[in-house]
Amino acid sequence: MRIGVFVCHCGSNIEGTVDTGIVAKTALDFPEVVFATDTMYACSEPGQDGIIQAIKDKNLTGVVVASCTPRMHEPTFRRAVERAGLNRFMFEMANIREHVSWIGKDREANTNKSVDLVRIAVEKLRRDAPLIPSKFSVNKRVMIIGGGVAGIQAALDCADGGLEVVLVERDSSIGGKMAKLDKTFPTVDCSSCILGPKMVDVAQHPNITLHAYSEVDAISGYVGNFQVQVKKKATYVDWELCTGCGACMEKCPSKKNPDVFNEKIGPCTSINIPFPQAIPKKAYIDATTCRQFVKGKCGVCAKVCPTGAIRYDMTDEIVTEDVGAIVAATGYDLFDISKIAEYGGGRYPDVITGLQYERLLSASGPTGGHIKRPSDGKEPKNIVFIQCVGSRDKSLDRPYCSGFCCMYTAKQTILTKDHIPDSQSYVFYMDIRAPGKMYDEFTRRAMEEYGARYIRGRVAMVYPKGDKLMVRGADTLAGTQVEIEADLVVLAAGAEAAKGAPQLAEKLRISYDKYGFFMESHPKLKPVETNTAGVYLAGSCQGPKDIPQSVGQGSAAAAKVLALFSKDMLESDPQISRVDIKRCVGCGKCIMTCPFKAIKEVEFRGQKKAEVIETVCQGCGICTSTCPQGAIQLSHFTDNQILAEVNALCQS
Amino acid sequence: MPVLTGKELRIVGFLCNWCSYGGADTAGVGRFNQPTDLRIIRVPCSGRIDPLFIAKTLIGGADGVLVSGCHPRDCHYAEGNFYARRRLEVLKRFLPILGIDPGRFDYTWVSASEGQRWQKVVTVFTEQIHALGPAPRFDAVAPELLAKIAGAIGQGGNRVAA
Amino acid sequence: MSEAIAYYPGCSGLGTSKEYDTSTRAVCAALGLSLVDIPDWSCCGSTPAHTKDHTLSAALSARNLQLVANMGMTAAATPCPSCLTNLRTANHRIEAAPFKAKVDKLLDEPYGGDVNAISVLQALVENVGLDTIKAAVRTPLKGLKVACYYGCIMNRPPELMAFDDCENPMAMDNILAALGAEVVPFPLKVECCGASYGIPRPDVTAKLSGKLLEAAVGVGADMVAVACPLCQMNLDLRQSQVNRAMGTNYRIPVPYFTQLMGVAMNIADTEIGFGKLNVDPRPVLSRALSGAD
Amino acid sequence: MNIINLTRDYDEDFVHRVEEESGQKVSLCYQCGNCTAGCPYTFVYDIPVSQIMRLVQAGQKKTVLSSKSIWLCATCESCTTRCPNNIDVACIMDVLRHMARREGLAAVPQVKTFWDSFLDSVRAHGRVFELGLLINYVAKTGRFWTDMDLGPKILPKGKLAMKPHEIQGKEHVARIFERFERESNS
Amino acid sequence: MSRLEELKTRIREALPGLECVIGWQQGYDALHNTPLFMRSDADVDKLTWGVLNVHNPAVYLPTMAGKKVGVVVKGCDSRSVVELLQEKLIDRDNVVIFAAGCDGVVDLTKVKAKLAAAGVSAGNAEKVATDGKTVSVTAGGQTVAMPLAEVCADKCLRCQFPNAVLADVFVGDPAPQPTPNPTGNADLDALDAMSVDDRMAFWRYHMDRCIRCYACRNACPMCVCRDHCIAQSREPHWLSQEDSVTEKLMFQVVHAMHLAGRCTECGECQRACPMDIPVLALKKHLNRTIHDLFNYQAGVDVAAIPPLLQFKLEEDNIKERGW
Repeated sequence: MRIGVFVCHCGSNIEGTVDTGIVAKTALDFPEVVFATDTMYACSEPGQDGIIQAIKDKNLTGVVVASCTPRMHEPTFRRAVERAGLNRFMFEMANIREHVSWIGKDREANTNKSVDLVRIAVEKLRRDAPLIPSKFSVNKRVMIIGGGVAGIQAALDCADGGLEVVLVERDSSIGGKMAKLDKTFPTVDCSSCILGPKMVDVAQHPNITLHAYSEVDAISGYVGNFQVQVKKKATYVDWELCTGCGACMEKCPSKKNPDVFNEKIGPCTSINIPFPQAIPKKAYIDATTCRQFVKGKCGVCAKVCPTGAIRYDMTDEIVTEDVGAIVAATGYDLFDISKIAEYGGGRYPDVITGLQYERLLSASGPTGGHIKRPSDGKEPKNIVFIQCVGSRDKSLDRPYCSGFCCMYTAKQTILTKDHIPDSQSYVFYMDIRAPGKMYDEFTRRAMEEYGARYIRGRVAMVYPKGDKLMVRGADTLAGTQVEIEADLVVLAAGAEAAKGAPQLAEKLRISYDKYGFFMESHPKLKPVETNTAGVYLAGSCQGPKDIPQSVGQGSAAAAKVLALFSKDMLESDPQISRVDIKRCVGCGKCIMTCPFKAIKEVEFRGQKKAEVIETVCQGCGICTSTCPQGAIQLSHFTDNQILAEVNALCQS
Repeated sequence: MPVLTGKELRIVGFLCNWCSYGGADTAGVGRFNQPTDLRIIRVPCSGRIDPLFIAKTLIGGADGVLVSGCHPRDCHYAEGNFYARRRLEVLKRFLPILGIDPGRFDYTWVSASEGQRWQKVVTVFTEQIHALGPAPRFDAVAPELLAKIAGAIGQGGNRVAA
Repeated sequence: MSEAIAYYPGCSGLGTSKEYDTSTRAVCAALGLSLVDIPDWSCCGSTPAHTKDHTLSAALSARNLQLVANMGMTAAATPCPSCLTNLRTANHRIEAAPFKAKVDKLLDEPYGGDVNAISVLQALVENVGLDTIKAAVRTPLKGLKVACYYGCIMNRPPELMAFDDCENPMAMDNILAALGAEVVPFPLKVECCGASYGIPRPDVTAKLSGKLLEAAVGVGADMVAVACPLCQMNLDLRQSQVNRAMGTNYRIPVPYFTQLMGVAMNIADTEIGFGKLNVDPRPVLSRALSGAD
Repeated sequence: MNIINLTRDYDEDFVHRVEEESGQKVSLCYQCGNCTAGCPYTFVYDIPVSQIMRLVQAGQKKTVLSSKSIWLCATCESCTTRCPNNIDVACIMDVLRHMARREGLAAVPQVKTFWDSFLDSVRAHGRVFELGLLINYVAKTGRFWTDMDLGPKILPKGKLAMKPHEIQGKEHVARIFERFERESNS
Repeated sequence: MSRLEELKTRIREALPGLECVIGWQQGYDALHNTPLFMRSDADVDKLTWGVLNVHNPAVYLPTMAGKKVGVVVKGCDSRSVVELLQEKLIDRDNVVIFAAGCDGVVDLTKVKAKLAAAGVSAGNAEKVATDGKTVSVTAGGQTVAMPLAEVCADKCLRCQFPNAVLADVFVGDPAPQPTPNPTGNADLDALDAMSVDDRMAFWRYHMDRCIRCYACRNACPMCVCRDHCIAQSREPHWLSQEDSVTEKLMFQVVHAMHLAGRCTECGECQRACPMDIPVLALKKHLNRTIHDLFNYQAGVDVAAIPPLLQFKLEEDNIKERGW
């Protein structure tokens, strides 16, 4: 091998504390190094040209660049050596900036350390082999999991882009949390008026297949070629026949069930269409409350249904969908307010969540849009809003900010004043987080124009006194304890990962944080990608988000899918594990430990052997450190390469 | 020349690319000063780190080995650090029976955003290795010590330990 | 089924809360929970000790815990929440070896650290059980409306006390319900009564106890059941001070929950000791039990 | 109102000592005010507890240790129980009292006197002698009217012992106090 | 019928359906047994059972994978079979396990030391007799009686499984559960008692003596890499062929780490060592660690997942260091 070493000054970033000249000169003593130089900015156009020129002039077969972190410019330099005709994997970097020049000022020690880092890069490069990606075809269908506003947006954008879309929704209607909202901030426009048309578009779009009341059961395959098993839960209503007329709901004798769509502050029937704008507008039966199922007799709905759509014997059904990409848009759930016993949520009926309050405000809600408190139906006059209930609270293991509560609370104070002009809203807050466009102005308007009284401090306890709720809090700006006699207390319950999110993440083989939110590939530069190729994220499943952010992410994820599908064939990353079939004894330990199910057992001349599925392997190398005989080696990070680095450091 | 005599000790780090290597980068970007002894070998995942690499490094003459990966549950590859945690803990407990001070090896979790934590880890670990001093070497056991052990073993047959 | 547990009555049990002590002993005996006196126990130091120094406070508790260990027992029950807090805090703090060393330095005999301390309330709920209590009821307290007041430190902080819900404790409510009483939801179950400020700052105690009495009357309680000698003294003995300071005219009995258990279980009046309370519960009790209202 | 010069008046050692003696990290406090909101004694405090926490963060030793609040805290644990950052605020209040004692500060002297009288009683008898404690307190403070109104209510009940309950091991208890004094003076 | 006769009968019955049955026979003298591969009734006649059956016949099973074979096992040997089954290196349908209760086997090093102490040459032992408590060796016309407890293998002193944990054919009464004898752990106890520096000197001393013959590896029933052991390969190239203490020690570390969570402490590595190097101590130490960390013991449950091939999100016994 003929190796060239390029030591970058990075202006004075490196040269300031590393003698790059000495590093280059010393590198010439390393085995197979035939050329070494220092260079001002290796990543600049002249810098890259210099590398390309040297490859040609000196017949270099491998290149080491000592400069910044490979996490920054490895792709840049790989493209450069490729332009010079080398395989892009015949290249290594020594990180002498972030790991050397920027963390200490001792020039002698830094120079010395840089020499070592170049040495191990050279030793690794000497054992590099050209790697060539393989190509495979793509199934240009996409599955969106979750029919909230983020999923709806992703589905519509993909469908408009010409893709076949499969949308899977857990509930009987799409719409998600947004469908439950009355108005939206900071424009105070009607939530269902702006969401409704999008929902109808989903229903009518020729490219979209909607599986409502369905859940993802199992996922196999890899980018371009996933197989997803979708469980269509039994609705006990034949949706081909159901017209959504609602006759069954009128006659259903089981009327007192907690209405999940109304956040359990109103009743609903056992056979139900959750709300008038539901998509699909189809009825389903809740078998846990339906008399036909609980008592074994009733059958009223079957009698009244004009189309004869009721099917008490329906069972869950599994359908398999083949798709090339998946967008997870599973949203969030709310913190359980009863966990903060001092606020009395769950104990006192007039302590409710912000989302329950939305249902009280909504014209389609259980009170027809009149604010009536749950205990006695009276119109509340003094309403206390408490922020950060299950947010920014380490003691509850919820240290994060839920992001949107400040804004919706401001909105709710405004709506409260609109509904009940002689009402008074109080908001206990710690900080007001309103960094969006027109957001801060909106919160100011709540205070200045609508007279909401903001009190900076937390609430310690809420307790009933007569038919009032005593709210005892602090006004930290005044440095005092305060008490309010409230008629209704609205808690801004924090956002939590959706129930079942970790289980879905396991199926998708994507990471999730300790709270159950899905992990993006890079917090800044890859916000909707995951570390599993072909799986994308949109909306609050990644972390709490408001509507504009969720919609933006839905579109972003759709753009990623469209970009992925713009090619007919995909290239797989060749930095994957490979099995030396002679050495493999077929013990299957690699298969057991692979997190991606990327290794399968095959028969080779009557013997069991392991085989890597190229397109599934993500290149972690767990298999390589598991295999006792070293029969499976991760390309570009082989045992021999790491051993060479170890030996170089030990023997130097 | 690479290890500065009297100034530095030979400390080798194995860092996963996605979290800890990034954390070390973040520490650099933040100009968080660190001792210069550590040499970092980049691997894709802490799950890639065969504990034998660490044994090889320590037997080969390094004074300390530091492994760092993503925090549990944050692994880029979902599970690599969970396997690593078990294997590295087993190795750490194995070292003393070989005659290697277990303080010469540590493993930890540092995320890509935890530059300050990385600075602390490097500083504390380097101090710890300096406190232990240069590692004794198998190929340079003091003759007196060897004679003492050989004498003790010789008396009771080779298999009897002492 | 007879269970034995070491018994730490606390100093007030010999004086201002004698009736708590006698009723506790009688009720436990009747329920088969054998309370074994700790020979020569000493004061835990209560609040004054921990406000002076944590090592001193822990040493005063540790002496008693070691006495329990010397009895060959591993658990002690105390009726007094203040004693309980000190005993449990001592156990918690000596888990740190340097702190334990400092405590041992103060003691004649070092404390091994393996005696658990629980409240009599907890012992009744967990070691005896509601079913046994229910079965022992002879005179159900039917018609009696009781507000259960636990005091501030019976369940707080929850990590230390490790019993019941710290914001809405139910142990005493459940016992009184088992006795047949009507337990009214009392919102200020864990609010502080003014503690030991009755002597140095009677104004403070009057105000805080006043709030509690107001709330109890507000929810229609016939009486307030308590589990703490200091709470009892503040709400009962100092009721007149409250009335004077707040301009009120409360006259509501504040018995210990063990006294009410005694009534339901037909324990002798001498053991119940209603006569030792300031506001005698007996008139209210007989009115409620007779169904007249 | 005094202007605090945060560069010059920040007593780093004080912050450090509070953290060390309480085992709590005061920088965890983000000033939500929940402790003040729940504190039953806020109405008699000169400085609400959340501001005590703030002043500790700001290294304002003198203001904190000469406050009345630290002597009026009854350790009801409401603050500790509800702190969203799991800070043992009540323990910090305890530690501040310890420090104030060492500095010879007691902004509510009768509270300190009462507690001291209590401990004197324990030290003398091994257990608290309630009547003796009251008499001792009255003698020290001259507040002879203390609870005079309650005498007629309680004395006939036969609850208040006229003599202390001396325990056999009272010298053990006394030795705890003696050793404690020796240790804290060494 | 004695155990041995019953074993022979049952093996003869099964032999027609089997490629062979692996057991033991007398070797070049009365003291040394060797493995026996029974293919005919005449072979079966040679089978022995008793204190001299020191070998672990399970070591041969992976090489016969794919063929239907029988194997005669002691309790300890059976754990190796279980481990091989667990790792799917042999097929349950292809192995028939014959077993009987075991009273322990000798450690020939200890026997030879006893003979030497009695002034008897160990060469060409003429007769070995045992009654389960005493072993009497006749050599050079002299008979030396020695208590079995004093000459048995260390593993027998700490034996938990005198009877096979898995058997298709078990003959005779199960052997009684022995009481663990702490001297069976003397090797590890002694190492534990040493300083870290002394341990380094200890291994240095022994590695100086190691002749790198790989007998330890070849005797190990779990060393299934065989020709592909990373000690001798170029790809990957873990060890050089240099005869240095560090390379030799590194090999022992490789062997031990590759056995972590798999080693059943059959002791074959140490028994096979011509230099009497106490290499088993390393594996015992690892087993203790594995047990402490994961409450796991290899070779008792075919369905178990080895601890290093699985994990828990929150480990029970791994406390990470706070930085």
